This record gives sequence, C-alpha cells and structure tokens, in this order.
Amino acid sequence: MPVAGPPPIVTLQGVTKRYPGIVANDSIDMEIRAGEVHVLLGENGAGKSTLVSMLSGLQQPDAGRILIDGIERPIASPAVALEIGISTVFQHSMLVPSLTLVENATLGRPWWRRPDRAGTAAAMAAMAGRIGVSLDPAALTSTLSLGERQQAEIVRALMRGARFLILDEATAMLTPHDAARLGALMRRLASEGVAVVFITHKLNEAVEYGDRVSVLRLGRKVGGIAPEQLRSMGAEAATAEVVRLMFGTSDMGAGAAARPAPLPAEALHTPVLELLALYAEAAAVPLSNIEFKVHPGEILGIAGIDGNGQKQLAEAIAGQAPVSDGRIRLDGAYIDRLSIGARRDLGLRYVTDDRLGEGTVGGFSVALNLLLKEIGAPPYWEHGLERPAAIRANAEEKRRAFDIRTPSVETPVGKLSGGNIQKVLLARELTGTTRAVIFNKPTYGLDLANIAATRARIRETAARGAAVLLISTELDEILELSHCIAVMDQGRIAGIVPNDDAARRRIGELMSGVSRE
Amino acid sequence: MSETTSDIGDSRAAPSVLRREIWGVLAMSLGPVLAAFVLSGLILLLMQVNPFSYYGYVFGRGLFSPTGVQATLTRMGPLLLLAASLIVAFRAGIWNLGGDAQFLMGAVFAAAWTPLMVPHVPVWVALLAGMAVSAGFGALWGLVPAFLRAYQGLNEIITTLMMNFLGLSLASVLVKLVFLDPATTVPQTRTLAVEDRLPTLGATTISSGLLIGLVAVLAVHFVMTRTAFGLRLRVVGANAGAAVHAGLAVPALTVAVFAISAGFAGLSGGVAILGQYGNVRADWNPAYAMSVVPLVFLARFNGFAAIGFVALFSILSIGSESAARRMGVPNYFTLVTVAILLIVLGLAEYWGARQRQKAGA
Amino acid sequence: GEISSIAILTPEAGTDYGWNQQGIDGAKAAAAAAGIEAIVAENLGYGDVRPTLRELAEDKPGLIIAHASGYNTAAPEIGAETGVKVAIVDSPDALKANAVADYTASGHEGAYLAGVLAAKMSRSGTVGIVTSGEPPSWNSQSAAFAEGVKATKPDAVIRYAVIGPAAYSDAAGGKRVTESLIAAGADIIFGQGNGSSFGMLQAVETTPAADGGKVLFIDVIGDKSPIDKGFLLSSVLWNLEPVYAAMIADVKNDSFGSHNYGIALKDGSVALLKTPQIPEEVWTQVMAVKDEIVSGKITVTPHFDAAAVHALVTGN
Amino acid sequence: MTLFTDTFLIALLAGVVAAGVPLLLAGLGEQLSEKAGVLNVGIEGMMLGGAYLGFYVAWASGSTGLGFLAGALGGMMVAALMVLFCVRLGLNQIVIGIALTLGAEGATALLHHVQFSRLYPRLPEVATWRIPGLAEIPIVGPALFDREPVVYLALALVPAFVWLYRRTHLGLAIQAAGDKPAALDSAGESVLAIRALSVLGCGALVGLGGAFMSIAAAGVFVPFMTHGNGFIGIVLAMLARGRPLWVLLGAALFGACLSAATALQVAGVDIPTDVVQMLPFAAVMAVLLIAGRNAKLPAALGAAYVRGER
Ligand SMILES: Nc1ncnc2c1ncn2[C@@H]1O[C@H](COP(=O)(O)OP(=O)(O)OP(=O)(O)O)[C@@H](O)[C@H]1O
Ligand SMILES: Nc1ncnc2c1ncn2[C@@H]1O[C@H](COP(=O)(O)OP(=O)(O)OP(=O)(O)O)[C@@H](O)[C@H]1O
Ligand SMILES: [Mg+2]
Ligand SMILES: [Mg+2]
Repeated sequence: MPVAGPPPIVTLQGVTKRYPGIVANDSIDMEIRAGEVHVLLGENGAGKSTLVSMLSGLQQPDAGRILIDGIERPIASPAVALEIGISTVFQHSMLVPSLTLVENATLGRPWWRRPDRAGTAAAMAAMAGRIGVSLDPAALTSTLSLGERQQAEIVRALMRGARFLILDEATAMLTPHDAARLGALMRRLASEGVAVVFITHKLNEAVEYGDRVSVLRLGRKVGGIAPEQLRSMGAEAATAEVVRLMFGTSDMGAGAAARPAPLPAEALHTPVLELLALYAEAAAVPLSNIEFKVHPGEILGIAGIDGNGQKQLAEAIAGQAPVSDGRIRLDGAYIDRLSIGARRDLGLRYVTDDRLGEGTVGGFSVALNLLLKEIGAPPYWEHGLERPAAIRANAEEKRRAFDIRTPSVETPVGKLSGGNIQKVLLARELTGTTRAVIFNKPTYGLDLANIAATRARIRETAARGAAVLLISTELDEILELSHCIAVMDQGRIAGIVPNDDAARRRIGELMSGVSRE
Repeated sequence: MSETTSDIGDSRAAPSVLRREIWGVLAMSLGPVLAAFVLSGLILLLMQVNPFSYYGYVFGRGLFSPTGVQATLTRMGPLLLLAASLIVAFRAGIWNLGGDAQFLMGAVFAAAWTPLMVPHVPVWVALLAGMAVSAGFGALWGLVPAFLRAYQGLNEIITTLMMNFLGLSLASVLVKLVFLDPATTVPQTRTLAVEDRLPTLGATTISSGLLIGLVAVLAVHFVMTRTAFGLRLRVVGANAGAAVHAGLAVPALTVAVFAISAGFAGLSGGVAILGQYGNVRADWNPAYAMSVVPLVFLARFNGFAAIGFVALFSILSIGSESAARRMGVPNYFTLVTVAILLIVLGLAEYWGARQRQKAGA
Repeated sequence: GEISSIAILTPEAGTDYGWNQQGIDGAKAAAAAAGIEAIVAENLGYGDVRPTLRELAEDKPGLIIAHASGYNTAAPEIGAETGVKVAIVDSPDALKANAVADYTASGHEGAYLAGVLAAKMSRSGTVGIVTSGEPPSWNSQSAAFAEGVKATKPDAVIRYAVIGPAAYSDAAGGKRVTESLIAAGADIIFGQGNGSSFGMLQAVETTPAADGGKVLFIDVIGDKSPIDKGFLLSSVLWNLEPVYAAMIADVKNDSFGSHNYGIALKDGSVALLKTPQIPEEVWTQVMAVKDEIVSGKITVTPHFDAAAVHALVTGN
Repeated sequence: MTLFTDTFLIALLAGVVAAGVPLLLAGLGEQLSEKAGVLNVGIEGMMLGGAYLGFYVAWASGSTGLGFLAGALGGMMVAALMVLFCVRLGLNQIVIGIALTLGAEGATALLHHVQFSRLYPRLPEVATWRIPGLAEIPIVGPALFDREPVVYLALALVPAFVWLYRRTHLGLAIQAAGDKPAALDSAGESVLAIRALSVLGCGALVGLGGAFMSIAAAGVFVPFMTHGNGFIGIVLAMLARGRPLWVLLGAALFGACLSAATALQVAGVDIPTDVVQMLPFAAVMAVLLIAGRNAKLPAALGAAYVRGER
C-alpha cells in the first residue's frame, strides 16, 4: 500500500507476545496514523490489552518490530512511551490509591520540584470541564468509585497533551451520556492531528467514533475496515461486518430483546427481598431511607450515575458493610444481623464489580476461584478433604458453559484477561440455588457474545424464581432486563418507575434531579 | 506483603516431567549449597584457612559422624515444629515474627510444671501434659497480637515483635521470681530428670522431638494444601478482601491461625525442654524462630522443602562449631556462611523461577 | 588415673579480659604445668552445648571443664552418659565421686576488698555499681563490694544500676548508665560486664566527677591495665589456674569429685590488682583487711540472688 | 543528700538522647524504605556495618567527622546488597534482610576479633556544638543543646522528611513506589531507581545511627553492640504509619523509658530489674492499644516489582 504523507506514528510489524500456554499477540501488523481514531475490537482475551501494554512500554514483544514515525525504535519503558508522546488509559486503574487525584496527575515530574498542586488542580478541572465530567482534584483516590477513577485517568491522559492516546475500555464505566462526550472529544482530538487507539466492546461506539477498525481474534489480527470503507458502509452494515469479523457470524446481538414480560399477579404477593427504611453511614454517600421490594422472578434495575451509593447499597444487603438503621428481609426473615456467609446460605448472592480487589484471589487457580464461596462443601470437599477430581470437573464444566478462555483451569485467575475474570465471577455466582441475586455492573468489560449470554443468564435466574437486583450504569441494559427501575441519587432512591414506554424519559428526569417520586 | 505461592494449583505432572523435576530439584538444592561453600571458602582462603579441611570437618561432624548426625537430628526437632508454626501463619498471610517468645513461653511453663507432675502421675502422662501446657501457653502468648489484628486491625509485625521483646523479659522474670528451683543459686527452673524426658529413638541420643517435628510439618503441609480449612486460611492470606466477600469469618480465622501457629511454637519450646534440656535458665533464648523464618520463606511455605532446609541448617550449625574449633577459626564465621547460603539459595530460587517462566513461554 | 588432656568450654571468646579469658588462660596454664593437652572450645553461646560436650567426650579427655553456669545441667548429664569427668560452676550440690565437681568461682572476698578500697578512695562518699545483668557471680561481687564499702564508711552512698536483662554486649548502654551514676555523685565505679564494660570504661574516661576530678574504675576478673589510660583503680582478679591444677591432680589421684573447688584470697586465686592510682598507705590499709579475711577474722558470705544485692544497696 | 540534682537530671535527659538518637535514625531510615515498598529487616546488619566502619575510620583517622561519614557509608554498603538482591533481582526481602543481618554480625565480629580484641581501643569524647542561648536553659540546655552535631542532624531530619514526603515530587514518587508501583512505572518513573534510592538512604541513616552508637554513645566497638536496636527501629517505623514526627516520639519514648529505668534503679526503688526493663516494650504495647488502630502499611510492601506482571 503506497503511503502518502507522513509515515504512521506507530507501525507494528509481526509483533508477537507469548505468555505461558498462550500466544497473546500473534504476528500482528498494524499502522496507527495521526488524525485517526483507530478502534481495536475483539472478544475477551483476544489480546487487545496485551497490544496496549507493548505500545505503552510495559511489555516487550517476543518477536517483531515497532517503528516510530517510520524509524525502528523499541518502546523499552513507559518513560520512552511518554517521551514519544504515547499516553495510555489502562483497562485497570493505574492511580495510586493513597494519593489524591492531583498528586497522581503530577507523578513523573522531576523529583526535586515542588508539586504544583493548585496549578495542576486547575488544569485538571479545566480538562474535566472540556470533556464534560466533574471531578474533585483534591479527592483521595481510594475514596472514589471505579467509575470516578476512570474519569480521572482519562483527564490525566488528556492533560499530558499526547499525540498518541490509547483508551483501553475507557467507556466501560461511563454513562452513555459521558461516553458520548468522550466520543466527541476523540473526534475533536483526531481532527487536531492526534492518533487515538480506542478499545471498546460497544460496537455502536466503534462505528460512531472510529475512522478505522482492526479486529483481533485469538491473538491474531483477523481483519479490519479501512476509513474509506467505513465511511461508505453506514452504521448498520459496518456493525454487521465487525460482528462477522469478530465472531465469524453476523447475526449476533441483533436487536436487544424486548422488555421483559410483566410478572404474573401471584408473584407479587410475597416479596423475596425487602428493604425497610434502610440507613447506612458511609464516609461520602450515606444511604438514607432506602425502601423497595423485589418479588420472585422480578428484576429490579438500579439506575443512576456511578458513585451515588450503589456500591454501598449492594454491600449493605450482602452484609459487607454495616447498616445503621432499618431492616432487610429475605423470604420474610430478617437478615440484617446475619453474617455474609449466613446470608449466602439463605440464598443471597452478590456479584461484585470489583473483580480483582475482592471478587477473586489473583494467585489462585481458576478452579479454586470458581469455588471460593463454597470452600468445604461437598462434593468438592469431603470431610474437609479436597477432592481434586471433582474440583477440576466443576471447573472444566464452567469453563465450557461460560466460555472462559484460559490455558488451563489451573492457571492463576489473575493472568486471565479482564473479561474472562468477569466470566469466572459470573460462573461462580450463577449456579446453585439462589433466592436473591445482586448484580453490580455484571457485563462491564464483556464482549458482545458474552454480554448476550450473561443477560440471558440473568433472565434465567429470575425465571427460576429468584429476586434480582441489577445495578448498572448502562441504561439500555437496565431497560432490556428490568421489570421496574429504581433511580439512585446521592444515596437515596429518587424514584421507582415501571419499565414502560415512558421509562427512559422518566429515568432521565430522576437522574438529573428534575423530578422526584 | 502477599506471597503468591506457586504450588497452589499443585500441578499433577507426567512421569517424565516428574523425573526432570526431581533432577531439577536436586540441582537446585545442591548447586547453591556448593556455590555458597565456594564463596565462603574464598573468605576462608583470605583468612589463610584451608576451605577443604574446614568443610570436611563441617560435614564430617554434622552429617557423617555417628554422634554428630544424632546431634543434627536432635536439633531438627524443635526447628521443625517452628517451621510448622511459621508455615501455618505465613500461608495465612499472618507475619508472626514473635515465635521466639512463644517458644520461650512454652518452654518455661513446661519446664516449671512437668517436674512437679512427674512424682504424682505416670511419666508419659506428665510428658503429654507438659507438651499440652507448652502448646497452650505458646498459644496464649500469641493471642494478644491475634485479637489486636483480628478486631483492631493492628499490624501483627509490630505487635509480634513487641510481644517478642516483652516475652523474653517475662520469661526471665518467671524463671527468676516464680518458677525458681529453690535448690540452686543459679536462676533456673527445676530440672526434669534425664530418665523422665521424652524417650530417645532406640539406642541413639536422638530425641523423639524429631518425630514430633516431622509429623507436625507434614500434617501442617497436608492441612494447608489439601483441606478446606487450609484453603480458607490461604484465601485470607492471599486476599483478605476476597475472604470477606466470600463470607469467611476472617477475624475468627485470624485468631485460629495465631493460636495454631503460636501453639506449635510453644510446643517447640516444650519439646526442646522435655526432650533435651530438662530446665530453663534465666535469660535463655536460643532464638531458633528467627533462624527458621528465612528457611520457611526459601521453602516457599512447602513442608517438604522446609524439612530439607531445616536439615541443611542443622548440619551446618552442628558441623561448623566443630570445624571452627579444629581449624582455629572464630565461631563467628558460621554466621557468615549461613548468610551467604541464604543469599545463594535466594538467588537459585530467582533463577529457577525465571527458568520456569522461560520454559512456559 | 590417667590424664592426657583436658577440655574447656566457654560461652564467649577468650579475648574479653574477663570470665572467658581467665578460664581459658587458667586451663592452658594448668595443662601446661601438668604436661598435658588443653582443648579449647570457645564462643559457644548459651543455647545448646550438648553436641559440643558429646563431641569433646568422644576423645575421652581426662576432664571437661564447663566454664559457664549455663552449662551446669548439660555437663553432668553428658558426663554421665559418656563416662567423662566434668567440672562445673555454680552447683555445689552436684558433687559426685569420680564424675562431677563444682568450682563456684566467686570473687566476693576480692570484691569486699574492692569495696574497702572504693570507700577509702571516694572523695564524694558516693560509689556506683554497674552490671550488665544479674547472674549469680555478678550478684555475689556486687553484694560483697557493697558490704566492704559500708564496713569502711557506713555513711557512704551506693548507687546501683543494671544496664539490661542480658546486656552483655551493650557498650552504649554501659556508657549511658555509668554516666548517670557519675552524675548521681559517684566518683568510683565498680563495673561488671563483658563487652559492655568497655562502655563503662569509656564513660569513666570521658566524664568528670561532680567535683571536676577523675572518676576511677574498678574492674573484675581480668586485668585491663594493658589498655588502661590512667582510670583503672583496681580489679578483682581471678586466677583459675590453681583450681584447674588441683582438679588435674585429683583426677590423677582418683579423688576427683570428692570435694568442690573455690577461689579465695587465701591462695591468691582471688586478688586485688594494684595500680599506680592507689596510694601506698591506702593499699597498706586494704591489705590489712585482706589479712583479716584470710585469717578468718572477717568472713564474707556470698549472696547470689539479686534481691539480696538490692537490699544491701538500698539499705542506705 | 538529694539524688535528683541538676547534674543527675541532665545525665538522665542526655541518656534519653543517647539512647534515642540511634533509634530515631533507624526508624526514619526504615520508614523511608518501607514507604517505597521495601520491608528492610536487614537494618540491624546495616547498623552494625555503620557502627563498625564508623568506629574504624574515626579511630584510624582520629576524626569523628570522617567516622560518621564512614558510618553512613558502611550502612549504605550493606544496603547496596539489599538493593541488588531485593530491588534489582526481586529476591524475598525477609530472607535477604535476615541474611544481611547475620552476615554483618559475623563479618563485624570477625573483623573486631582480628583488629580490636586485644586492645579494645576507645575514642576520646566527641566534640559538641553548643547552641548559644538555648544551651543556657537549665537542665534541658546542656542535655539537648550542647550535643554532637549528629544529634542536631537527626532532629533536623524529622522536618526534612516531613517536607520530603509532603512537598516534593520525590516524596510522592516514594509513596507511589510503595503503594502502587505499576502506577509510578506507567507514569514514566523508574520504580527501581526510587526504591534503590530509598533503600540506600535508609542504609545511610541507619549506618549513621550505628556510628553514633559506636563513636559517640559508647566510644568503643564490641561485637553485636547494636543488640536489637534495628528491630526496634522497624517497630517504630511501623508504629509511625508514615509520619516522621511519630518516629521521633517513639524514639523519645524508648529513650525515656530506658532513662527512667536507670533512674528508678539509681534511686533504689526496689522492683525486680527485669520488670523495670520491660517498661519500654510495655509502653509501646500500651501506645499500640490506645492509638494504633488499623495501622495501614504500604500496599506493595515486601513485594518485588516486576513490570507487566499480573
Ligand atoms: N502478564 C500476563 N501473564 C500471563 N498471561 C497474560 C498476561 N497478560 C495477558 N495474558 C493472557 O493473554 C491473553 C490476552 O489478554 P488481554 O488482556 O490482552 O486480552 P483483552 O483482549 O484485553 O481482553 P479483555 O477484553 O477481556 O480485556 C489472555 O489469555 C491473558 O490470559
Ligand atoms: N470508604 C469511603 N470513604 C470515602 N468515600 C467513599 C467511601 N466509599 C465510597 N465513597 C464514596 O461514595 C460514593 C459512592 O460510592 P459507590 O462505590 O457506592 O459508588 P458506585 O456507584 O457503586 O460506584 P462503583 O460501582 O463504580 O464503585 C463515591 O463517590 C465514593 O467516593
Ligand atoms: Mg483488556
Ligand atoms: Mg459500586
């Protein structure tokens, strides 16, 4: 292909990266040019983040060459990457929890200099305003929700004034509104001559903001759509093409399922999960006067901007955070004084959104992580003794059923890709008898096929008579699955609305504080 | 300080791989020992001492002489119990660095009460009771940091180190003021008669503490790697947040870990007294636990490897005292040898891990 | 009986101008005099001495000298097991014919004389005792020193401080505590401690007394005059050679284990070091007291427990 | 005859300083290293290294100033091994720390045996700097403001470290290296450099503390003379939870307890010595019980950083 104009900022030639038992990137050729938003797509574990880590200097390729501005130059370290002008928002947070956002933003400046906290804070606020998010630069990172941290990382990356910006699933934690703003910004940056690499699992975003698409599959680049092609294709056709490249079939994720059918009247007699005037004292967003009922078979969506107390709510119900007043009933019995384990024994499940922090033990095998909440239970343990065969069989079964991509079930779970770790969590929580399940952002980080599968499983869970609480920042997901939707704002329930034609508008009003009901 | 142990998934290897592994393990364990001796041999040369004769004496005494090897095996007993103590704690992510005081508490109370019991009950009852007492008081001393960690979130490295200093003082206060043998001028407890001590193995002088220690390490290894209880502890150790999320009773498990760990340390003291020493003198502190800590880390909390390292350490400590005397080298040289050995073993571990990674890639 | 060699075990290195060095030097001298070999095992610590005892016993020496109170349980046990004669300290009751004898070396008579000397030499009337711990041999000397001071000058003040529970090597602590005693008025320091005694010596050399004059130091067991800078007043010297020589003779005569051994002013195995710091007339007076002790006119009874020492020094 | 004269009180207070300064330096050093994520259990060895080399140079050159410098260097030499093995190669920090302590104990005892065990050379008293004005304050003045320069340096390091940790990028980088090294690395800073610098700094401080013990506090070197001060330094650093001022308070508490124990004995208060000696440790346990809740340690403490490792 004859090259017109300046050479690409980064050219990958036959770049290969191997990990024990897996070729994460297999001889990848790719060009990343100034002025383009280059969308990188691929299912979970396809090797996208691995590619990112090589571009940002965290990993070195085992084979192949990297050219910078047409000249071969290894990206030997993150410092080199930054020097070249490559700035990255990683899939998993790269902020120091014990520092404030401002301090995090000043990391990397000369040692002897005094941190310019005020100046940096002003710059951060300005940049945040530009992309339309609000953040408190003086906030201690550890007190922020994952979503807020992600916003801060985007702001920090943009502040560096890079000519090459990498966003690895940067919209995963954003509301559609904020994601759209970020998209607009990407377009603007591209028009100013910045190269953007954007990784997402949301095909609509890919098609809308991307100039060029590359698709990875099992570590190999299986195809792409060039800018001219993409422009000429139209959204519908482009999505279908991407799906074909990614999954080998084009009828995937076609059209979200309609709203769930209304519950039969008899289901509404006795609630499974009931919150009665629940209060919880938490440092930033205390819960106050939370009341709702969830019936058998019902899915109650919890919508709201990230960081409005959703996590506190989930933890209070699961027993991980203390309740200061009010009661929680499961199948009529009060459970608010019970331990986490006792609540679980009664059939309460909590799928956490913090998959690395508390969801899994990174150094333990996939097989053990799948049983983390059932240690000691037969048939995997008999009289307290491990039954390796049973544990393995269970893992192999889950691996198949949930399509967990791992070299082996003995691989430490921390070595899997983000999406595959999420599948391990889901596989663990969605089996066995359940009475009530709390899903906290269950599909974040999952690829299209897995999102569809997961949503089907959430529906199934409800269909088997369990009460489901679905916390999500994705309104579409909530509208697709929920019978009723509660909107959370500042630690309160701003209102609960049935999922009817007017739901989307009313949720929007509730979220923006326009109305209260 | 989370230590991700690699044998968690315990690979069930194929036979040929196994053979290669055994060779690897042999090379990995003997290689560094040789390298360490070459290095310390160079220092000996600087001191104008013949390294071959020196190490000849070390192994001649520590491993190949009949009384020497018996001394080595006897020395291993209490050390193995301490290894068991540390394996439990470290696998559960609890950095119990107070083993020496727990050891002494066990030793002092066993030494104080067993001789008093002997006249009234059959000897074996007194010995069993003495061991129970030592484990109990070791555990008791471990409970202070346990509760502080479990219910106040206090870091146990600080508290166990402090309890160590306090325990050393308390032990000597107890010996001097409370459990003093009225028959001597030297502040020490009553002495358990030689014939009332734990039986030796057959016609040797090897204390049966060795067997107790071996059983303890193997049992601990089994429990930690093959049982639900052990797995729970490992989850707490690897990621306390995940343990809470999984509904484990973290505070209770923490207390249990401390009790077991400190109990083994106390038992180690008891076995040392009941099997070898017969009494405790004021200000006595062999500081065995601090020597076992690096060995257990090198063994990566694996019981079998710990037995190997404890054996090596015992051979070295028994043998080098003899070698130092015969060669006219100050005994301090042993400290240098042990330091070099630990570093070289650490390097070998690093090298092995890199090889494994390369092989996997 | 036959005897061709003796062995001695000490907890620390024989270069401390103190307990270990006196033991080793004594054993070597006694062996040389008897024309036999002396095997030295030094620096063994206090942890586990049984393996060394067993190894030494393998060569069947005529006698093993276990030169530390910490060895007095192990040595008789291993002696019985291997059939080798052992000499131990601080266990007078352990006597056993042809097996065990005790030589509780207590310099209390010498320490009493040191007390007399200190009382006579002190300008301020306050003397200090510093020890690195409270083992029986330290205690008996501390107590006798205090008695000697009191007997000579009843209104003298005795200040007593221990550096730490087992602060044998804490030289900095030795200096700090000694400085406190000097500040409390002491101008004579009676110091007992191994490594830490060099810190005491340093304090004496660098800290003036309340009246601006010199503080003087009384040492124990060994003779530090080769390294003195003019502050060493005296030392309670122990000489173990006669003790060991008597043991060797008894082994030869098959009478080992029939009696214990001791050190005393009488036979010169305990002596007070004479230095240029001691004026002639004072020395004469002190020697007069020595004669009274030797003749039995004054009896100095040893007190081995810390409580007795505390009672004596606080009984001001 | 009153015991508690000015002279005696001055000596007690001076004793607090003499015992506290090595602990302060050890605690500050350990704190620096721990903040950067390296649990340095080798500081007992670094202290001995500093005590030996400092004493040797002061004795051989006759200059205490050179001695203190050499002490810092001695600590750094042992620390350099820690950097090589634990920071660069990522070996287990506890194994290497204990090995370095054992090795330094053995090596310095051997050297002492060869060089000093016959003569036990002792140094003359270290010259002090008298701070005009302050030194005139009764009791406190002579004990605190007429001291060896190292004492002032140690005290000045406390605000210096507060400034370093709060007000410089280096301070932030050190904290990041201990809490989330990957974040520091991806910001383009070298985790290895920051950690190496911190460990070397730790070695220098701890070595200086050791040299203070041998040159000023004892005036003589004897084997094992640091007798556990390094371990107390570890406790102080952890107790302080990252705040230099707390290290100072902790060191002062320890020194005060030691002096109080001496004062009680000299005053003839008849409690068993062993009980008195438990005072400082009991005091720290009491402080822990009252104030020590939820002691937070750097998240990556003790863990080697390997770029890109999951
Ligand atoms: N440091 C590592 N050690 C071992 N294996 C790794 C490592 N990093 C990545 N892998 C493996 O490489 C493969 C690709 O992972 P990668 O994180 O690049 O996927 P991804 O495309 O980003 O997936 P996702 O969409 O789920 O984030 C996975 O199988 C993963 O397990
Ligand atoms: N321990 C804490 N201390 C201070 N503030 C906290 C604490 N925990 C949570 N917060 C604050 O409370 C708010 C709500 O947090 P929460 O985690 O419930 O949000 P969320 O919507 O569930 O986000 P996510 O699920 O992405 O974590 C956040 O703004 C966070 O900063
Ligand atoms: Mg990824
Ligand atoms: Mg949340």
